[in-house]
Amino acid sequence: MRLLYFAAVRERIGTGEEVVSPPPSVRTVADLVDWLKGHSAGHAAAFADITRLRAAIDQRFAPLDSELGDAGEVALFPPVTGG
Amino acid sequence: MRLLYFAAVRERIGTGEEVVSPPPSVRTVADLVDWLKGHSAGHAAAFADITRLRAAIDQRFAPLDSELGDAGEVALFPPVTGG
Amino acid sequence: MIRISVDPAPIEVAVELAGVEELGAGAVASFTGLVRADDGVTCLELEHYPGMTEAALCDLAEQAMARWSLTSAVIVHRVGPMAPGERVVFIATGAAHRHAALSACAFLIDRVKTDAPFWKCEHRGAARSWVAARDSDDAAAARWAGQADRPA
Amino acid sequence: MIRISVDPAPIEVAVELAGVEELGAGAVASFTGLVRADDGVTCLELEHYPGMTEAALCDLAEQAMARWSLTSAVIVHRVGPMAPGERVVFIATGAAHRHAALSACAFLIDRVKTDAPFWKCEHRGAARSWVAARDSDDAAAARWAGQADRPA
Repeated sequence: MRLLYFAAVRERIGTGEEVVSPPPSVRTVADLVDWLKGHSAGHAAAFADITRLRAAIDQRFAPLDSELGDAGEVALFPPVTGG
Repeated sequence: MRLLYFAAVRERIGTGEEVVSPPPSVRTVADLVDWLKGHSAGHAAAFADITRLRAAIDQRFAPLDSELGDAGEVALFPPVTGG
Repeated sequence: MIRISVDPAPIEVAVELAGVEELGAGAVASFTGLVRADDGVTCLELEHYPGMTEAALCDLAEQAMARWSLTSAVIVHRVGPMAPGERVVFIATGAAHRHAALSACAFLIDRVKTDAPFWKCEHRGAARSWVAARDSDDAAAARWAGQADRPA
Repeated sequence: MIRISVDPAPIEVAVELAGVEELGAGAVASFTGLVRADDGVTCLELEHYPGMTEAALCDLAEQAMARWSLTSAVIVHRVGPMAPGERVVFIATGAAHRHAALSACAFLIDRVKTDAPFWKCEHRGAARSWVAARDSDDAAAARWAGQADRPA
């Protein structure tokens, strides 16, 4: 599974992209975030406040309780601020 | 008193401007229009349908029942269609 | 900044927009009305009431500046003959925030249609006809009579 | 006509507006968002999600085209670093009538703020800070959830 990080999430983790193979127990985006927190202090800092986290599965916005299914690309980022 | 005519009113009367001295019985814009109807066939045609007539007194829109007072310039025209 | 122009020359939108942008507003809205090319009109002629027109447009711009705390309001109206596709009217508003700029722009075009002394005459080949005022324009202008920053 | 552009190059509004005007619409509305020059920001940096951004903007443009029967919808968003006074985003809509063009333009800028993956980072000299999302933007976007042609 390809993970993309943007903005403050990307900066805290220290990379914009990584490839991971989460265990079968990781079913939702929230599960994935919880599992990623153990990967590094940067991941833990980036995902400390889950209320400030948004996600996209295969380039479509998805709530954090969305099932990952056979997602190829999951992006994690702060609320958007364009326009 | 200087009278100005615009658009279809101007074309029917055949001039855009004239100077008149209405009698004291002409107190309102409607009185003035009524009095002008007798001036020519063009005036009569221009003012036949008073519901399609609008006015300005000294360059401010004014209802037809407005008193002329000491107006120096009265304009008569169809409803506006700019923009 | 208020800028009012009533002129037979073609309207230069890039120049007008640049003037509004320069004032440091975060948000600029614009509206351009063009001679429709789809209904057989070969020429549109705009007549106006010199002097009163400029005063009426200036009054509308002042109302918009105060109601939406604009940094600028621009109303440019062309007069005389013009061809299909050409610009008849251009409105631009600048404000710190987008809703102020957009609402003020909508207000100005709605009210220019009812509150300023312009008359349109359509030419279709040799035939000429004065455009009739529309009740829908009066209704659109009346939406702005309240004090809220946008109509219900 | 739908045109979507996400690009580090400066936004050329005259060119974009001309493209919309050419399609023979009677009414063209536009919105330009600029880097505010009044709050100490020395540079604004726009990050985005390549691929998803273009798809999200295209989806918004398609919604606007259908809902207001537009002749065109243009969304141009700049990315990368930009200076105070420069254009961040430009929206233009063309329609037969003014209310369609103006409502669609307001819809698009409200929804671009919440439905497209962009992130703003403000530089003030050496200090950098990510801009926080605002509840007022969510509320503005939510106004358009109904089927009416303008929000209540």
